[in-house]
Amino acid sequence: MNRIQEKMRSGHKLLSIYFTAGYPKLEDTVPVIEALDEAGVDMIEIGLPFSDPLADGPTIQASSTAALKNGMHTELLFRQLKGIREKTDIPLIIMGYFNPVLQYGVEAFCKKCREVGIDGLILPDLPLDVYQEEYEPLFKANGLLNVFLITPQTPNERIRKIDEGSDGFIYMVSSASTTGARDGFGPEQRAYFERIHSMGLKNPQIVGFGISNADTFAQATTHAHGAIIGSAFIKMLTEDGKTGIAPFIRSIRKSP
Amino acid sequence: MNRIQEKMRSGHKLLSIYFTAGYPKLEDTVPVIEALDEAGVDMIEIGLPFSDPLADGPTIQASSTAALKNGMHTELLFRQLKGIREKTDIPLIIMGYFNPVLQYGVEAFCKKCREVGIDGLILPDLPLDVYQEEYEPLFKANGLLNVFLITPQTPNERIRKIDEGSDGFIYMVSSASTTGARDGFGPEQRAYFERIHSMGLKNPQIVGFGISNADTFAQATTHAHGAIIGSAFIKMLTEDGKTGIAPFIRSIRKSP
Amino acid sequence: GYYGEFGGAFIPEMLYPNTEELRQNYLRIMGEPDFQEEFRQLLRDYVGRPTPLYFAKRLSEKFKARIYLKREDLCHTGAHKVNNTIGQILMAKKLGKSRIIAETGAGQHGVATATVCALMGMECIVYMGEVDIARQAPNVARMKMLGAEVRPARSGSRTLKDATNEAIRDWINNPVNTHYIIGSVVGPHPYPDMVARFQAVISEEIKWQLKEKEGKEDPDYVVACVGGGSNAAGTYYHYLDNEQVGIIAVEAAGKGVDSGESAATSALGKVGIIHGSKTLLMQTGDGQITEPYSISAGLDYPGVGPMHAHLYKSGRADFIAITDDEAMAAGLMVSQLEGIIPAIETSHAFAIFDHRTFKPDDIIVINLSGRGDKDLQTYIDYFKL
Amino acid sequence: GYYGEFGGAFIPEMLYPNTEELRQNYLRIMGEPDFQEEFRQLLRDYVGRPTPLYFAKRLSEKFKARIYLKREDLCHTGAHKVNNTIGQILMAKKLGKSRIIAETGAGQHGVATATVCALMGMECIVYMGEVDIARQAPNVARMKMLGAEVRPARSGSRTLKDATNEAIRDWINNPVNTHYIIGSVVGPHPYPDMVARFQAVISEEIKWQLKEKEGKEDPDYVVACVGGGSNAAGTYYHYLDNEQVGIIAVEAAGKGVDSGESAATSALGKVGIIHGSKTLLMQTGDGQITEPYSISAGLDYPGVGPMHAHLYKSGRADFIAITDDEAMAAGLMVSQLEGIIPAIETSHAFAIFDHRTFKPDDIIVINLSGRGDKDLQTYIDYFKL
Repeated sequence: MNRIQEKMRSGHKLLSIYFTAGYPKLEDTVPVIEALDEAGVDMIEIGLPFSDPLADGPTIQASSTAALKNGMHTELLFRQLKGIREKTDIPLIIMGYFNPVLQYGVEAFCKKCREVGIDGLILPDLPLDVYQEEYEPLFKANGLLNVFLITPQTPNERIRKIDEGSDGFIYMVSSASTTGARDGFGPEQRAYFERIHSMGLKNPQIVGFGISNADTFAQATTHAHGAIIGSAFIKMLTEDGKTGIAPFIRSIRKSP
Repeated sequence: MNRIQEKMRSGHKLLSIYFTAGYPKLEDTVPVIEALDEAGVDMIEIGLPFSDPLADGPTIQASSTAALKNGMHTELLFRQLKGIREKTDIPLIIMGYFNPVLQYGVEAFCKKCREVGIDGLILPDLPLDVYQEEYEPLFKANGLLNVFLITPQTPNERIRKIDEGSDGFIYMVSSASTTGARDGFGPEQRAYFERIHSMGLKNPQIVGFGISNADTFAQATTHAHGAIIGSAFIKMLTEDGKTGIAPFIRSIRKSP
Repeated sequence: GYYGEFGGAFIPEMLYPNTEELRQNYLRIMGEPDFQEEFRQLLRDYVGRPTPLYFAKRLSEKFKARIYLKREDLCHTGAHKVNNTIGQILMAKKLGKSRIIAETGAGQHGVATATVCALMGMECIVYMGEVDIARQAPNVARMKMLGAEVRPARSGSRTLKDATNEAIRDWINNPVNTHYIIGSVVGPHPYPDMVARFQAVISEEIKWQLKEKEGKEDPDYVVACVGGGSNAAGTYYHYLDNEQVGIIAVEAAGKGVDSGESAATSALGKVGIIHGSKTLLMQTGDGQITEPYSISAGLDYPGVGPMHAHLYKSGRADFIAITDDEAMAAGLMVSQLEGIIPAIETSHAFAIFDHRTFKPDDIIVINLSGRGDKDLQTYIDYFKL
Repeated sequence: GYYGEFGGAFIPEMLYPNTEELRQNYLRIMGEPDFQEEFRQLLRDYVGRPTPLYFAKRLSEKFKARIYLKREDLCHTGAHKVNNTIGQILMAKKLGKSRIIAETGAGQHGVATATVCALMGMECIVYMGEVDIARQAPNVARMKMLGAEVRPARSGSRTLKDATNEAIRDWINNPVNTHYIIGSVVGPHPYPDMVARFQAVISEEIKWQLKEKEGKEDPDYVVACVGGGSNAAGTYYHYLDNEQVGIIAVEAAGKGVDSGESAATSALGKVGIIHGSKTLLMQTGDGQITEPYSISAGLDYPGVGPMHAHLYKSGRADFIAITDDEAMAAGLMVSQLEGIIPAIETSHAFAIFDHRTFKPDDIIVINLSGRGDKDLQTYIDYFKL
């Protein structure tokens, strides 16, 4: 059983953190993972920086640009992650855009993921049908879960299809937006959260986009199994550096 | 008999000078006439300045602009010329464009000309047919000769017609050009001079455009009855002022 | 050569052979089948004629009338000007000329002339006032790209009328091999008539296009701006004798007809002679030609074509003077209602609706004589875009 | 949604509903008679179609072939771009959208979009790289005159690809009321196919126009410049399956294909994903998209439409890379031989004659995709006019 699937069985609401590899400093990738692990998060999305991150808002864009400028690239990320499994058992997901994976070679990329101990991938611009037609066996052979997104506009029929095709969790985008765009959830979002909950999907749902503090974390996870914080974490990292990680995580975890 | 017609009977080659009224100074009109008379020229064209002198080259254009800036206008010119016949008997011609005459009123203009003692008009942009249809009686009633131009391109037939319609002299433009444009005469001009001479016109011909010194004066008048100097005179006036008038005229008169 | 009391050929004798050659031949040449064929073919394949007659839905809704736009802005080089230069370059070829001169103010006619000279491989000299050269740099560059020589006119006010004077001087100096392509229905006969005939294609097309769209050839009004008046002449041409069709002529009032900074020739002009033609003319009491003002470089000519002087004097046309501010506001309005940025000249024609009222079923054809690309800087500065 | 191995819709799930709605409806809507009628009517009366097919006599003499120019430069707003924006604004209306977004590089597509939004009274937001806003000020002003809001893209290289990213982000944030008008045959399916179909009117007209002039519908070659590839797609469209017609695609080599400053995507690109489409793409070995270079702002896109990627890979089209210098010289040549100043994009297509030889009776149709008015400053600076 994959580390992600195992984690999903846990009774509590999962906190997952996204950060950009090689940010703020090129060598920060592993130290950030270690600090997050120590701070007690449940899962980590390691952002593979891309020049044209079109699903991301300004905060994550800026961190990607900085990471690339720092010298981050795919091969280097794998080098940095080598040996990570000697340090932590936390589920690790690489999140990025499809083009760098394609250039690395999808097969080579999957193999490297397995080698360093990556558990899953989130590639927002690799659509379900292409994945299923071309890449699913490769992912499976390397023990990688592929995570798909749904949004408030995703038709129920398609949600079922995505649920069908997923076997880790569903990344539930909180609202029609790029990352980091909203502040708090309104009645529309809550209705959406309830609607998805009532669908009784086989995969757990982890909510992402727009979660920045204990309050929004609690709202997002009322029905869902967990939530992902990205932009708010990057913002904190930019301002406070790695020493801010533990206090930030504590502030999310505390009851609202 | 008009003073111009009388002058044309003279045996020697006539020297006529064009200058712009109100140039270089507003009050120079009469002093220039007097100086020219004293220096022994045969005929004077007084330029009535116009804002858009499209048949003139840069020298006369500039003098017109300056004269207008000095404050010259039609009524003022007539005021300046009042009493000129108490001072000189030299044939006086007003040369200008038709629009200021039209605005003054052609009849009023002709009457004023008679009052101050003007003998003729040269209005290059008043065409023969319009003159004959509309204005000839007015001119005649006021004792004014109207002078027409011919050029090397004027067809013989039209020259005959112009000769027919003229009763002072024909203004023979030396070459296809605006005033002041050429320097010296070539074989083409000489052929043209001979051609006109051989036509045996009833009106004498006075050559204008391109005459600047004793040499060109002599060439121009080989066959013709006289010649007009305009730009070269204005140029001298600009450089040397009124004191240059007598020496300039002497330099033209001396045998080449 | 006369329209009522206006027109004629008040030219120095030096120009007689040139204009006479043209006068004696232009109607014959224009009537020759091969001339017409080449002219029509170039208008079609090169200029892009017929230009559309476009029903302006949103303008029509706003002003409660049936408003059509004749899209001369879609002509090659951006305005109606090229209809005339195509005609004249073919005329020049027929007359055996090898060298072309032209005057230009804002540069549109200069560009249209340089264009047809390039097309025919003819030498091209364009006279342009020194002041205009400085403020119309893009059009100067276009002419140079097209291989024309741009000669600065340094006399007088160093604008359009002086450029015209210089072109006439050039023609005096080059009477045999040179044809002078005048850009509007001005100058000595036969220019006003010849240019009007070349531009008449505009109303010729309006007639059959309107027939297709409305079932009848005649609108209730034809509207055009008037500087020298060539786009207006073309728009009115085939309707001149049809009194059922109202003619509206729009002039530039600049900062106001009585402000001293205006180009409303019909209101301010008196009968006079400019560039060889007797017409209405802005001038001092002493007959010196004055420099007009308009925010539009194409309307600040101190005269007006003799046809238009006659239309004004006879009452056949309704003349409306539009200020800079009214024209600019109308230009912005048309841009945002119809997605068409008009030349500022043309914008004047769209400002008539505050001055005249129309009936809901009135059909109004406005000649959209040129596009606003050349005027962008003026629009930018004015609206602080 | 594929051309060989290229195309598809590699989009984040957030865009799925938007593109799916379009995908499911675009062919049906385009097939509806009232859509076709309104589209055709606007192309005729508003855009000025058919654009002429002009036999370029002097160019033909110079290069010893029968060269025709398809005059898209005469379209309203100055290029072929408006064919597509007219089609898409009607599509947006049919889909019930009230808000339009677009990306633009040099500003031509932004102007064409702002134009049709004004025409239809729709809200319009155009994303444009901050760098491009600074260097394409006149087009920014045109968009504002037309009532559009121009939003600067401040991320990445702050040019076209970043403006596209921002437009996509806007669409993600406004999935219900907004239609995204993409300006070329790029982006996720169905955009490349839809835009190609709207531009196909170009070759549709070439066929009957050539039939009129040469007695046959098919030239020996069709030639177009390729940035994203929309004018090329329209020029080739009805000839794609006819192997008798040679297809020549002209790319921008910038300072030389191997200079490091180039936009010759076919030569330099590898298979990749850009803006939702799998295509040839200029990128680092690591898959980061690189910023291309060309003197022409309309050709410096790091990708190429999937149709063109396939034409290249399959060998159906002959790809030629033309440097800045070659293009500029060709632009000057066309200006002075034919009196037409081409857009610098288009000038690239006229530089093929040094690279390929043709037979005297070869019929070559070059798409004159846009006029050079927008490029005057570049021409001025380059030639020191």
